[in-house]
Amino acid sequence: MRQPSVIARRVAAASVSLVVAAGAAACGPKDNDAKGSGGDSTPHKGGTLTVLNSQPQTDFDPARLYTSGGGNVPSLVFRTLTTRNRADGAAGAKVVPDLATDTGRPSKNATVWTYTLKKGLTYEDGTPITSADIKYGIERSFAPELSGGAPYLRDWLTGAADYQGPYKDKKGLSAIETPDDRTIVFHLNKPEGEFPFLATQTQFAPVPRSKDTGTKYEEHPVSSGPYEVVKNENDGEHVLLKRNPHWSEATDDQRKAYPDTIDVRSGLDSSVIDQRLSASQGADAAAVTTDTNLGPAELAKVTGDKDLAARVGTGHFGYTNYIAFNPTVKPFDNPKVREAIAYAVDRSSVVNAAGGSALAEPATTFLPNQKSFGYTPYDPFPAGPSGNPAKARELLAQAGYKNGLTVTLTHSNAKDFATSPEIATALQDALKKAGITVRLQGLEDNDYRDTVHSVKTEPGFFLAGWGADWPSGGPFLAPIFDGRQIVKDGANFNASRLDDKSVNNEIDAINKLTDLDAAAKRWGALDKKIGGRALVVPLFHPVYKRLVGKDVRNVVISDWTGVLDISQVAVK
Amino acid sequence: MSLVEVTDLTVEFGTLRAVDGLSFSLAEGGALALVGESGSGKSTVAGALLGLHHGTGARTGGSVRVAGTDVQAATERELRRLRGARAAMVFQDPLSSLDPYYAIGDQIAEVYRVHTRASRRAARARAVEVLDRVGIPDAARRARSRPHEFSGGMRQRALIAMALACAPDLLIADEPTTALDVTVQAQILDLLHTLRTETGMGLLLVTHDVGVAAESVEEVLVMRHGRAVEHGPVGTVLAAPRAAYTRELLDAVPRVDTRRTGSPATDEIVLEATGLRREFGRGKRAFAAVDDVSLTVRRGETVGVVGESGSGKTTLGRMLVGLLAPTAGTIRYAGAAHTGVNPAVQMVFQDPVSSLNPRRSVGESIADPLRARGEKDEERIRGRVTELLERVGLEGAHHDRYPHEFSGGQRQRIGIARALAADPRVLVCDEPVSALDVTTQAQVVELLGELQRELGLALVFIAHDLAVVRQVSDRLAVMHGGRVVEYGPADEVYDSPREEYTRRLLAAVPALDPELAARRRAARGEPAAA
Amino acid sequence: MSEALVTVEAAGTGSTVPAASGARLFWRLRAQRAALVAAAVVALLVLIALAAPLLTAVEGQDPTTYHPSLIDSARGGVPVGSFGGIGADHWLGVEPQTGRDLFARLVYGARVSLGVALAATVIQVVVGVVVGVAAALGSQWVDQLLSRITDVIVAMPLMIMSLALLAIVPASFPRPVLVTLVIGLVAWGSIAKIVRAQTLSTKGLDYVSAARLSGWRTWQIARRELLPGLAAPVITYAALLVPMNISVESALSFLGVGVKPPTPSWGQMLTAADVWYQAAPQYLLLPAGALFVTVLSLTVLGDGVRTALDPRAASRLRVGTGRKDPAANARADVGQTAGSADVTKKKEASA
Amino acid sequence: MSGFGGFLLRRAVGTVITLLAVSVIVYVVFYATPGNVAQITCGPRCSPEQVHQVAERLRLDDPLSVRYWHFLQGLFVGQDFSTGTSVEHCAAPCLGESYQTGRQVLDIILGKLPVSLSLVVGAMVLWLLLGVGTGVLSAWRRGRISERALTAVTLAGTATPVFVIGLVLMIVVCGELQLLPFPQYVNFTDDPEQWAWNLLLPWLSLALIEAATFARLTRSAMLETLAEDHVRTFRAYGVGERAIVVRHALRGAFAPVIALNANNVGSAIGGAVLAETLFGLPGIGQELVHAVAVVDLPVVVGMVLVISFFVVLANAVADVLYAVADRRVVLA
Repeated sequence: MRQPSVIARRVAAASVSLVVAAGAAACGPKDNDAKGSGGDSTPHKGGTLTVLNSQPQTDFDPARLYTSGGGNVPSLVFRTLTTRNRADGAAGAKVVPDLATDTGRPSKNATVWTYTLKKGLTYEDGTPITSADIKYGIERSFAPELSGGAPYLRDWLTGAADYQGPYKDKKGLSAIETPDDRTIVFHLNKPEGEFPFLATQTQFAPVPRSKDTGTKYEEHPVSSGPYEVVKNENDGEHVLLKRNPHWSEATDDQRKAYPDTIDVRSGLDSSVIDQRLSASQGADAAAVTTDTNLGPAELAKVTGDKDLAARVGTGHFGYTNYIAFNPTVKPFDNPKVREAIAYAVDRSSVVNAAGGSALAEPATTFLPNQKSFGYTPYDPFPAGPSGNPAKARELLAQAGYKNGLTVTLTHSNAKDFATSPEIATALQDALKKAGITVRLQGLEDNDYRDTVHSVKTEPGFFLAGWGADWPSGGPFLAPIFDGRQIVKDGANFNASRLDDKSVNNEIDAINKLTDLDAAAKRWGALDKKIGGRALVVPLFHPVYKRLVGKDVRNVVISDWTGVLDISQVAVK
Repeated sequence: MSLVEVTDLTVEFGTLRAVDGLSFSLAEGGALALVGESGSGKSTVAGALLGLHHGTGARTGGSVRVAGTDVQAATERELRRLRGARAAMVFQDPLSSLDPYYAIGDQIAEVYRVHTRASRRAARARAVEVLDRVGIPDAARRARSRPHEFSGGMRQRALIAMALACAPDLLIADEPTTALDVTVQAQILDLLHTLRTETGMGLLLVTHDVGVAAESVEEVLVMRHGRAVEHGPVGTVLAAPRAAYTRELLDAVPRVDTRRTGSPATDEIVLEATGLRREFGRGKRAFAAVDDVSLTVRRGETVGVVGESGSGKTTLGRMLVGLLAPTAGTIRYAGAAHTGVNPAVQMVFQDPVSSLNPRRSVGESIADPLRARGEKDEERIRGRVTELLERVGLEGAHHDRYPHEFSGGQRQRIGIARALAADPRVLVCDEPVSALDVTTQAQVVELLGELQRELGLALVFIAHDLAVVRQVSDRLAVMHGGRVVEYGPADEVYDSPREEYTRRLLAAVPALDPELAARRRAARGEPAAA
Repeated sequence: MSEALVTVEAAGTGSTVPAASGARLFWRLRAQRAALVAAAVVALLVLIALAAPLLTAVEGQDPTTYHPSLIDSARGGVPVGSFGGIGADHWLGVEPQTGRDLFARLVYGARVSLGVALAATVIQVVVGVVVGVAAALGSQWVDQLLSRITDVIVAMPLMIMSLALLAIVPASFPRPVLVTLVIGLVAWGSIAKIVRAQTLSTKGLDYVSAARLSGWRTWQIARRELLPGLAAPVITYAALLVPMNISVESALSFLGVGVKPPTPSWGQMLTAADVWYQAAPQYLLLPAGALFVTVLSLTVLGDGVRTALDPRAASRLRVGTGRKDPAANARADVGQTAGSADVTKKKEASA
Repeated sequence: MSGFGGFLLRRAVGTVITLLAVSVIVYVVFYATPGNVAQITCGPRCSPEQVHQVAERLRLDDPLSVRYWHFLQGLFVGQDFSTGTSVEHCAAPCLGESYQTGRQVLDIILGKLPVSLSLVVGAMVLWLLLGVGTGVLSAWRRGRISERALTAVTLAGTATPVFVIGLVLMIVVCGELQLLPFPQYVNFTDDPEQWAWNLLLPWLSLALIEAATFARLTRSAMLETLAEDHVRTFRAYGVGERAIVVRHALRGAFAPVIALNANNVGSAIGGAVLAETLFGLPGIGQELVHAVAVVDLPVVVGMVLVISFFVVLANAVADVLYAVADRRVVLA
């Protein structure tokens, strides 16, 4: 899963433009224009790239990072068994080998995955990287001191559910075998055709046991990538990376590593970042941001300025904002009511609230509109761009609410333009036309999360969003609609409490597929099947628009992350 | 040519004509006193001599020439050259007249440098020189002190030193001794006299106190409502006043040899204080403001308490009425020990301004004791308040007015009425007349006497003015340093004081007779430090 | 003349100011043109806030209806038309992204902003006065305790405590009321300190002693003799508090914990609008201008009231907002040069 | 000087009591704040067992009193923390360890303090200059155009929230006019010139908020002094108006300005929270707001205590300065 801003700096996020949190990364097509603004656009090595960010890199421990490659900056330091393909658009949604020679060799019905490390891999100090280091890196991610990673390892590895990490349990994980220094074998408790995607996560980065300092490791993690950490001040506020002399292009065909140094400055207000990038003064000319999108106000300004417009990169990250229902709460137990709301929704005003047509695309499917997810266009409740209040009234009448209905919509107070008050008020206005009076219940961010993710307190009608951990339908649909993933005493994401045998079985069947294209088609079909039940009302998919400094070249934006890939950027 | 030539001077503030067609002149080296009560315009005249009304919105007419400068026509620049250099002014309140933030020597030096091109160092040296001249001991060191570190008398000396800095031809002294104790006052007046004889500068003295004038000048001009009432040599005016107002003024001045007449004193003791002691502060800084004071007050009698600043007389008064708790000692009222306030023991306060709440009508203030007693009947309250107002010489219709609508004397009457509302048997009067003009003083003292006879009140009369106290007291306590140094029948204490301190005090009282004053001055000799 | 003198002297003692009944206050206020204008503006603002439904009805709009047709969705939702879509239908244009009517939002926002700020000020003043007076009049122990509590309140970072307190209370609690309570209850420290100091200096005055001799109890003295004297400093300070509270309300919105949408408030509008400064300037300028006018007129009015309560302050506090008051100056000059000597003679230094 | 020693001692004791009271309040308030700390720390997709492990490690399930007791222990005795691979000692005064990052709170604070101090102290200097300057000018040139213009500017500053002023200034000054760099914190020790250059805009934004208050105070204090008797003395001795205004009237405004300044340190820190957030200065305010958002109690308590300490300190310093400025005042 990937909810934006789990560790959201509420305030930083509060100010305006769409901020994707410290962990969010993942997919998105379309690139064009942003290839450096003048003359020779061939990238060269050298120079300093400045990164202006809103969120500090508070976590720099591979065990604690959530997203694939730990997002942008950590991916410069940590190499993993596999990695995302550093290419524009849809091609960027593919998984490719990194430390390993291939994306993994499945056996035993995709329950055993074997990897072989490339030759000549070393750390920043020149010592060789071994398969045992990768195993140790995964093991330490189970330590409660280093919590924060994704749940898949615990869920998938045989006998890992109660493992507490190598500090308490010296024996280690038996599910991972390292028969020799270059081979590593994973034993899973069920077939998982998408294991190569999982192997892109930073938990799969090597950690030398002798250098492990527990919670202090993040102050200076040992680099296996093209850059090493020279400075990490104030908990990731200011990170300075310089070229790792022991990294070799020969073993890494993904990271280009053009700049000599990378200077990451964070904790900046998002509007300040946009101002600085558009002004492009001094060092800011060679600056990018990995976490701050143009907000509507900046977009309005940028579109009127050709020079600036040429410096905007557009990306699509697989993300869906939607209305979630809890059918155990009246009146949402009645499908007609849910359908009525689906018809009443005015997606154009929601899109406007989210930043306008340039920053959001109306959604009728739960899966993001990208091929790798298995996107299959459908609209079970066709209401047109601004809704169909008449149809909604009709359905309400059928449901027994002739004189309208009053409901409470729960949303968060975070200003993320996703589950935020702006979206809620836009819906409130639209539903009014269908005779539905919406009361707003805005909760503080933490409160909101606790409330909507607990089966005990989950409200009937709330705003939600979901992003994929990797560009595939599996991690997109399963946590939301797999009945076995309903968590009774913890964070639950299956808000609709859907526990349908046929859905569950289909999920299992697709997970067995190692042919990802075939799997994608079936995810798309499953999405369409669930969509007809009106358990959620998809609202929009966000579009990321980001400025780069005027000297920045070789902007590559993949559908996986939706944002430019630092490892490809050149400043000369 | 005379030093000061004032012709037909008028000064108006808005609709108020403060000075109205005044003319006088002062020869070089001469000394003139402007005498008058509050509102007579005398200080306005002093200000006009230095052109201080320029640019304040006041309108002035007539002509003023001082040391060759036409003040009315002078530019700001010319005026600045006159001020301090040719004519210097000594103000009344020496504490507020000096900048609290700077050393005294620096302030004098600043003035000196304005008028000379002297270096900083030379100016400092001059400051020390004049400070030394006015009798500040260890002047070089004390020049570095700030005003609050000086006593009142020393501050007044410092102000005079500032005036001397540029060796002016004319010294204008505006009530230079009003805020001072009598003994200090005598020293300051002596100093002024000496300086005048030594430097030959002219003196224009502004004062409300005829006695002070008698001590210091040759010529006197009595003012009332902005006009000259009488003008002549000091001896003549004081001995044989021609104008009725002058006579009235002189009659009202309390004399230290006026005895108490017609005392209704009895033997019934109403208030008895034994061994009263009051400390302030804690630890090392603790000191006793009042130490081992015992007093008895009988029905119908007046006990006078005199003393200079810091003698502890106000503290004593506050303990007697219960506003302050004694550290040691007891107070017995009508034979029974008593702590805290007691309606039967009331107080008349010194300052007619701060003793009435400016935001409440006087009727409300007077009614306080009645209401506090539980009286609820509005009509009866109003009746009683009207009765009290009339009793103290005001009109019942004044009930709904506010304090600022009254003059000082009237306010003091209101204060008395409020005290009477509690039906007291003892009235402690803390400097009840010291803030009032002499004519008003006499009236208030008269009122208190009447009330005492009528109601059989016992009075404790606290004051610094020996003459006033003598007029009213049956017995007298002289306080010094928190202790009663002499206590006995008033006439005895005045006529044959046993204590040296009492004698000094009496000798310092200004005499109305210039020749007597001169003799006494000679006896005192050159003043020591205040 | 003596009356004038006495007035000056009275003012000089700091707290003994001539009586000011309501009518008298108004009369004095009338003498100051700037204060009158300010009072009129404040009254107008309050009136606008109260009449918000009426005004928007005249305009034919309401603050929450979306007008998607009036904004350019492709350009981030910037209003269509010149000057942010100002026209006969929308007097002040429309809001970017939503097309909601800005005039309606501004006048409804006045309700929340002024309401919250004024109510919070009332709370601060009441708590501050009660604590300050109690500390000044109470025993040493009471004074110590209350002063310490005041210190703690002053020392606590307002913004942080507000963040926490606003998060604790359930969302069902009416938000404007909550914001009011939090601002009111977290920021009364300064006023308590001022009141304590003022009361301490007043309680030594003779008329308070006289009241004690009358037999009044402490709380009766506080009510009759002390509270009226606090009016001038408290009103002056309150006039500063109101704009401060408006700012705090907007800062809380900026931090995301203020009044909740769709309820408009100026602070919220400012917060949402600051980034639109370049693309849609009027969106920012409207709430900013409203805030400026409010603060300016409250400040001027506060000074005016203070001046009316304390004539000697006439020329002191006003910051370039009015002409000199010749009468007050004349009085002061009389006091300076015409012999205040006659009034105050000697006060014994009573230890 | 025993009086001064006694004053310091009394102040120190008072400060400790005040700070402890503040810490209790913060503990209670944040204890009641919603948000599952263990879940936030662990990550949103942690299993209930993992969340429980985290809660156990951070002692989140202990009752409030026990947690506060641990806090006090850390403060006065010190504490030990496990990094997983080793044990780390946090010596007294130990403010604990961040729930989120495991770093020692004191280290976090010390890392951020220079930024906040630079911001607040610099802004203070600027608002004093700006406020007192305006005040002097307006007292001197009452009613003239220059006075009114300056007054309007300072009042506009008061009326506009710092995040609006800051952003607009930044867009205009840094973006359009390019007069100043976009603020980015540079260590004073690294490059004092860049330090000041970068902080100028944040200083100005904060100073504009406070300047009007000081202008008003300075003006009123000066006019009050100008109406006082001692000024009349110097006028009567031919001292020029300029010398009177500068030497005497301005001097009289010192003490009240000092007092107000101490009083405003608290609100300035509030403004600094906003300014740090807006300008992206890695100071205490920014960190604190973040810590509040993730209910990182040790960080919140530590930072609030540090801020409160500075407010109390500012008041004590002001008292001393006040006594120095006006020798008539006795420290008590």
